[in-house]
Amino acid sequence: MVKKLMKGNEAIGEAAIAAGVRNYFAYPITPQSEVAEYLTWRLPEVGGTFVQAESEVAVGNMLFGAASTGKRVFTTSSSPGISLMQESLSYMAGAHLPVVLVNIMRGGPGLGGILPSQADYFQSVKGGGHGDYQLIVLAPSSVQEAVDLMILAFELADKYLAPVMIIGDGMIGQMMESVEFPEKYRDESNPDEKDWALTGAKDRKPRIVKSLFLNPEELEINSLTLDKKYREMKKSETRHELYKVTGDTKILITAYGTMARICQTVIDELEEEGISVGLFRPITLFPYPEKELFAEVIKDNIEYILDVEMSTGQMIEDVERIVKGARPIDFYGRTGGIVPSPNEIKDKIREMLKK
Amino acid sequence: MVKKLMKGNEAIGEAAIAAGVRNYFAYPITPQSEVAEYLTWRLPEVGGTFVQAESEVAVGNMLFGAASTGKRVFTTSSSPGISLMQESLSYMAGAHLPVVLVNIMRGGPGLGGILPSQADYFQSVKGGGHGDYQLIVLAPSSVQEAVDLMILAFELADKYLAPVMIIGDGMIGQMMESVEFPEKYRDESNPDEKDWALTGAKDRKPRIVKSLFLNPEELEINSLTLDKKYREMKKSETRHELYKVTGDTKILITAYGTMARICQTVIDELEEEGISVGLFRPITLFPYPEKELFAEVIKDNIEYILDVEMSTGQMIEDVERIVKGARPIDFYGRTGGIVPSPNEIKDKIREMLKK
Amino acid sequence: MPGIRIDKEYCKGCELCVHACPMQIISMTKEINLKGYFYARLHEPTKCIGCRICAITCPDVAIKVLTHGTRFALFEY
Amino acid sequence: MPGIRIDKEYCKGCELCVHACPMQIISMTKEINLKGYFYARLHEPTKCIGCRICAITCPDVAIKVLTHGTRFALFEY
Amino acid sequence: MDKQIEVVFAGFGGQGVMTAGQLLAYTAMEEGKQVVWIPSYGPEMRGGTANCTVVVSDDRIGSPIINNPMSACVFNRPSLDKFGSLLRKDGLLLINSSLIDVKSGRDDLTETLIPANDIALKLGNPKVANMVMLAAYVAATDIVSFDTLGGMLDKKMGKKKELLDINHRAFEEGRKLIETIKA
Amino acid sequence: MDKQIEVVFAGFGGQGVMTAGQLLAYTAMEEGKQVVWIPSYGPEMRGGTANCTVVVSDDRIGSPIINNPMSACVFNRPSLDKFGSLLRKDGLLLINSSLIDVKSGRDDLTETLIPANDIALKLGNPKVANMVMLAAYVAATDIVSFDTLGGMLDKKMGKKKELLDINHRAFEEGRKLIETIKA
Amino acid sequence: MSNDANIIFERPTAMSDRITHYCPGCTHGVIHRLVAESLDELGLRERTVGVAPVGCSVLAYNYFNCDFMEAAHGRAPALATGFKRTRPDMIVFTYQGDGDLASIGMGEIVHSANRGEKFTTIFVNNAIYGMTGGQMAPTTMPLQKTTTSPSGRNVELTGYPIRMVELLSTLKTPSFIARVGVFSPMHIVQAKKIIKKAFRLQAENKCFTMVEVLSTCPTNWGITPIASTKWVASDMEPYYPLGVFKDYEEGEG
Amino acid sequence: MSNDANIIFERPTAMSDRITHYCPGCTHGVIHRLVAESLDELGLRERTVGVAPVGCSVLAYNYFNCDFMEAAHGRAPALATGFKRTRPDMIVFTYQGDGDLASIGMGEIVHSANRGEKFTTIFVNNAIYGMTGGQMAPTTMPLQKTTTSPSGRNVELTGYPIRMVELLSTLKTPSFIARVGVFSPMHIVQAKKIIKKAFRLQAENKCFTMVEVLSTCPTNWGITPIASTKWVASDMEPYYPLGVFKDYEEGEG
Ligand SMILES: Cc1ncc(C[n+]2csc(CCOP(=O)(O)OP(=O)(O)O)c2C)c(N)n1
Ligand SMILES: Cc1ncc(C[n+]2csc(CCOP(=O)(O)OP(=O)(O)O)c2C)c(N)n1
Ligand code: SF4
Ligand code: SF4
Ligand code: SF4
Ligand code: SF4
Ligand code: SF4
Ligand code: SF4
Ligand SMILES: [Mg+2]
Ligand SMILES: [Mg+2]
Repeated sequence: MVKKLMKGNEAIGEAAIAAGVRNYFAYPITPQSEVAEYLTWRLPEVGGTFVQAESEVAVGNMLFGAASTGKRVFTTSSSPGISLMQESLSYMAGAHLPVVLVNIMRGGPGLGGILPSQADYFQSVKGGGHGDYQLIVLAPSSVQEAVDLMILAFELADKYLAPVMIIGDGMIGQMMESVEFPEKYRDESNPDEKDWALTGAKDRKPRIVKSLFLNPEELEINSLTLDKKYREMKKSETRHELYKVTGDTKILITAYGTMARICQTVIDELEEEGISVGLFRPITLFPYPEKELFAEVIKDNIEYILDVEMSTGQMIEDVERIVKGARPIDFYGRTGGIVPSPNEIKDKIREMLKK
Repeated sequence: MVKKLMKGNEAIGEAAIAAGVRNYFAYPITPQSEVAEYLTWRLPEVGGTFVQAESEVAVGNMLFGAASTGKRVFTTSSSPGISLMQESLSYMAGAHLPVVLVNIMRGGPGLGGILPSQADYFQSVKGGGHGDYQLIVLAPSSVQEAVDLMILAFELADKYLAPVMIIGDGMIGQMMESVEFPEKYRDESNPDEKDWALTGAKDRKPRIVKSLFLNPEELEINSLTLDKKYREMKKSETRHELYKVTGDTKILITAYGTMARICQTVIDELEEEGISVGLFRPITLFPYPEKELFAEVIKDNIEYILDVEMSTGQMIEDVERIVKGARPIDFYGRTGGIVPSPNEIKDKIREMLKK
Repeated sequence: MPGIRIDKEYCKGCELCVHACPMQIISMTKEINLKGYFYARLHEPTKCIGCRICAITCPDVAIKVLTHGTRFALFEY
Repeated sequence: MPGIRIDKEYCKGCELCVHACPMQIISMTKEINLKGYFYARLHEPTKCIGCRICAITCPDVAIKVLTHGTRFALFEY
Repeated sequence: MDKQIEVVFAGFGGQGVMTAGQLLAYTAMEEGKQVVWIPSYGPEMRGGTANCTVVVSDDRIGSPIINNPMSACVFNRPSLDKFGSLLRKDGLLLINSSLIDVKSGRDDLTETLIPANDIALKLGNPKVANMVMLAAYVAATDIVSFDTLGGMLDKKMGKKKELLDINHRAFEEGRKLIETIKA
Repeated sequence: MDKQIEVVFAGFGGQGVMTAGQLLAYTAMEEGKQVVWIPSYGPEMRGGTANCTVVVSDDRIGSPIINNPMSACVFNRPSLDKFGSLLRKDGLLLINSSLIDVKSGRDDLTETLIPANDIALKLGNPKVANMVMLAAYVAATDIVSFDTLGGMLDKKMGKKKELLDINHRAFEEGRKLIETIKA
Repeated sequence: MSNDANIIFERPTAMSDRITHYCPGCTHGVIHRLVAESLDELGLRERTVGVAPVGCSVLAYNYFNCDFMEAAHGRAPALATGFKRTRPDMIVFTYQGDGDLASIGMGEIVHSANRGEKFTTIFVNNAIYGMTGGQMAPTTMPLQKTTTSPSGRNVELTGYPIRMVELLSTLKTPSFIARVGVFSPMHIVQAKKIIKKAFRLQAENKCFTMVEVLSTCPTNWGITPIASTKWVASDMEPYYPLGVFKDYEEGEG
Repeated sequence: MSNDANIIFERPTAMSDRITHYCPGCTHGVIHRLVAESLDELGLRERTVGVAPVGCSVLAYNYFNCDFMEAAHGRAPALATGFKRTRPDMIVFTYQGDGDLASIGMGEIVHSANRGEKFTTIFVNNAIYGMTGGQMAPTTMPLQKTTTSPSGRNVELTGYPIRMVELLSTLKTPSFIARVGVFSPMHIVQAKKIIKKAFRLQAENKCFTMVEVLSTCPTNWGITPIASTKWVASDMEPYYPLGVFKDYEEGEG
């Protein structure tokens, strides 16, 4: 496998191609426009097409149509654009469609700014659209992981027939890092074998892809089917990473995405000062690695939890819920496009230790 | 004060007029279309106007413009329509605009059905749009309370310069109950005194209503200003109601809106059987009455919490977070437009008591 | 001899066929079908010219047109 | 005598005025302003007819036009 | 009267079931009761059927939606099919026998046949079948007094004297019918 | 070399700062280092300024955004103003003295004046000022070897022989300049 | 299909035998049949995907014998675009009401037409929001009473009805765009020809095709089915002239 | 404003004295000035509210001396509608780019125009998404290179450029709709007249008014400002003819 130095946005595009995607729909928005700029010329090389939609509302609904073919399809956008897809996301979840969406988050609320942010945790993890549904949410912390999670995203989408969202802050999209692509990856999913895909009612009954169930009993069954999937995901699909969590660790940091990388720098530097801090990095934000986090948290040596986010505090609600009062939880966050520096976090930790 | 028998949707419209509203923007959707049908003729009687927008996306943005005048304005919609307003909600929160929105929820996800549901708790309470913001969320359980909360909503919106959402299931909109309107209510808010309202740059510097802050320091300040408001709300604006919570109560039900009413029937009926069950009904879903709930929960006599929702379980995450493991929490929910009957809930409780 | 068959359970009693038939030979019954509609019937079967106009007009595709001769083509459809 | 004043800090060196001036009396300096642009200047002030064309053209409103006579109106604007 | 009574009015669109329910709700409110009126606005909306539920109670009303109501007035066959089976044990079922020629088939209900359309037709206006039925229901249950009901009719219908008259006569017929049966 | 080195290239759009940074990143990667290249894509985008940061490390790189970088190559005055003050204590600042006639005013930095545009102009193409600067930076820090750097240039620039030549010569000049200063 | 040579008119194969939920006399049913007949006659049913809108025809998928998707309100053209770009070998049509297409879905239809997406749109203009109980649509006639224009549409406040066919015909991208009626047998026959042509052009991979159909809503108009068809002829047709407005084949496209 | 009788051209009062963030030679600046001059000359500044779009002119509020709102991408006409309906005594204008108005904001502009909302839209068509780095817009010319049409806009796949003025002129609701250019002094003078008229009609509470302005984007077009103005004349104007397309005052509205 050759290593390439690639911009995150382009690597995301290339990863989709590696995963067998030939159809991409998007609307320009900073800081993710390079995905479209890359796939504009790259997709035709592999016989695919990119449609520049008129809006993100249209993108979400184009995805609905495209996914109904049974082929792998995806989009990329950034915070305000993702807000405009909420209705369609609810529709796709309700209709059991496998699609992948990437949110290269920027500062909000509103038009906000274009610099890195993690303020869309609530939106993506709790479901910004209406009704009882969830997205599978994955959070890469490097360009390489973005590539790996892209491929995983398509597999999970196909496995669970559910929309999967990858959220990364602007750094994930904008930075260049070295990446490897799986050379022999093959999309094992075959549209013709999908018993729900719309391939024409030839020698079979018509199929319908829909989220409408006017009969409440049927609608409840649909919601319970969804609920069952989510329970299954919670059992089988959680992913996380521990960094320097030892028997001495007093403070456990919870952080995801690029923020977790910055915390690694903090942990390394504090280690040199003799302060043992560990990191719990959820990779799946939904399903959240709940049992895994709880198991770490209740270890005797852990005294505090410190949740660090590029937001005013969103994931912390899940951490609080999971920790169930077992340990005190503190928070450090910066927002608006400001990336917390290792020094600020170290100061915060030193202050905690004084208490 | 005269009592009137009125349909919830119409009472909501009339309550807005009582609160001084003269401008309403909406798009038809079941089960809330009667608000527009009522205000279409009623507003002109008081010198106001209703604009039927081309879409809910437009509605959200019309509200942005209308609220910028400093006058009281509002809309009503239902689940899919609310999803389409997420971008504008994020913008209005970010720009500190006081607006009121009513969501008469229906079954979801997707097109779903049109019968009563409470599956938009996550969307409204956790913020369905992008970025660090919250809505104030109020949940009436009767037509009268819908009227009262409408008036409160406008006051809170003005006080905090923030969007307020009222969520009710389809029953709130569709049923007729007797209501009273405050006869002498006066909108004390004067647009000319609002130092942010756009009234023309005459003898003063231009004003700008915006959520854009390209400079990350400024954007962070805006987010922190928002955060401060939310903290203040959490301190001062929580509202809840207890029903038959006594020193004997073994099981505490958490439920909101019409669901809570049904639980009252359950509680009354079980009381006759000698089983003491109490109800904690949050009226503000954001800010959630956290301290108040926790205080009830940890009383010695409480053995279980039962969260009851017309959803597959959304508010329960907040309940779990707040209860912090202090008591076991069970859940009963129906979804898809099915309203749980008192009997089902009683069965659930009896089953819990067997354990 | 041409003729039509009205499936009464499909009929919703809209009367559009009654109005459309050039021979004015369709009328409404006084009976209701399962859905509660007074349905249409051909009251003078012998006069039917098999023009298909009633069938073309019916929003509920309740009418079938038959002929015992060759395929009729008063107009292209 | 008419004339123009170019505020060099507003000028972004786009050269549109240079191109537009009917008298061809504006040109670019070799100096840069604070923003790093080579700015425009009037190199033959005496020839200026005060037609305002340069000012009308300038996207950065960097140009003011003056006259010592009455208000000039070569064209309505 | 029970602490809480629920009744469903169900029929084709146009048979006036919503109005009948609302009039009952207004009347009960006038008599100081707690009331909830709720229409069905579900998937059955299209296709011409309509129904509403009225809950009348001395106390604050819990659930506004009643899965198994205590009583029903059914105006057409599909409504009988639906609510005949949903009624609570020992419930009351009033059947518009002008249009329905069967019964619920249950033996745990009180079933009464009301030829509402025939009576209305006799009165000269088929549209008042709903009022015949409403009066029969009121007479059968004493849920409200006929005085208040009549007064409410005057208040809500106002103006049109002629129409008022025939409605009042419909009340009279419905009431008489039940009294005959009771007697 | 330090365990981790960060350098910012900053100037007007069109001065080739992005390319210079990328070439350095490619080269360091070729030498087996961990690298991150990240452009500024912030509010300063419009108005002609541009900059990028390159982080080179032996280990896995933590934060890709560096608030206070260790070194900077500034190509114009606004960039000096911005990064002059952000640099870490004891940092390295290379100033394009062809366009900037001041220094940072700090006394805790190593500041070196590189008349990059003048040299490029002498070489016959003002566009290679970025390569002069890059070479000077590499020479000053030994962050990568000139061999790998030259090889990477050939690889990335490919085809155009002429252009390649002048770029190589720009490397040479930048390197010599630093050697003269060092010597 | 029955091989009985004696049957000269019957339910098309592309239509299911379910009884529709439409109100008596509502011409949605006629339009469904015309689409189904076209699919049958062109032999397209087995590779066709329909897109149902949000509106009275939300359940259209129950009445056709082909694959279907159910779109969000107004977004059927986006679904069709996504599907057709991914499976250009299939036939795709959207079936949309006037609220769906001309109000909330304005952006999607204009842009799909302008990109020249190769699907067919059947646009059912009944001058009202049928499904939600008769609110004003962008196509509601001046002075027409609806639940949100109870004293008649006031053009001073709400503007004039939008003519989608005329609006889309200004686009330079080649297309086939027409308006037909189903308010008399003669008009139905003509409508059939044009709808069939739209599908044929799609099958030949030519261009975007859209047929607007003037339809009725007896229920919300509050008049009988027959009075409804008369109102289309007397009030709607003069404002919404019938005809082919852009024809790819005649180079006007 | 200075009272010096000798000054025959200077910065209008309705414009702030901030240096804009626009690229050198970008005609956004000229258009800003024309709007500001119109407000000054009509005496409207003190009761005017502008609506900034999302696009290069996202910071327009910094450059005008009047109240402003910042809209979501494409939704400026909705904000303007909401504002103007609530305060009909004020003057409201939107300032929108081609991506903003003709792409994502298609629904909002068509419906605002059709409802006859009494505000003014300044529509800056530079045939590209400037702000986001030069992607294709709905108004991008055939074969024009952009970052999402690197080998030139392919009309087979993406359709032809949309002419908003022509499209909106099909609406029956009275309005004032025109297209102007700012690529030469003569055109600027003409543009000024038309923009001023649009504001006057609004001030007289007459109708919806929109002026499309052919503008430049030297940065993303990758050519000099002067070459840019020439390209507008040679390539854009023939496709986007200038003139008043609908004039309320001449009854064509
Ligand atoms: C986002 C959203 N908004 C509103 C609705 C409610 N709604 C359902 S159908 C409809 C209008 C239907 O009118 P039309 O498209 O004209 O179809 P018709 O019923 O007349 O055939 C509306 C507004 C919805 N389902 N989703
Ligand atoms: C919902 C949403 N989608 C996308 C964007 C990103 N965006 C910012 S400006 C812009 C396009 C601007 O182009 P145009 O309107 O033509 O204005 P110009 O910059 O050319 O003046 C886009 C797509 C956004 N901010 N919000
Ligand atoms: S086929 Fe023609 S003549 Fe026969 S019943 Fe039908 S319309 Fe009348
Ligand atoms: S047209 Fe059809 S539905 Fe209508 S009356 Fe005739 S047969 Fe019945
Ligand atoms: S006013 Fe006229 S003549 Fe004078 S510099 Fe300007 S353009 Fe040239
Ligand atoms: S037009 Fe204005 S900005 Fe351009 S060069 Fe002339 S003075 Fe400078
Ligand atoms: S409501 Fe109108 S459009 Fe809908 S089915 Fe009934 S008649 Fe047809
Ligand atoms: S990018 Fe284009 S439109 Fe934007 S300011 Fe620069 S030249 Fe003007
Ligand atoms: Mg319609
Ligand atoms: Mg543009």
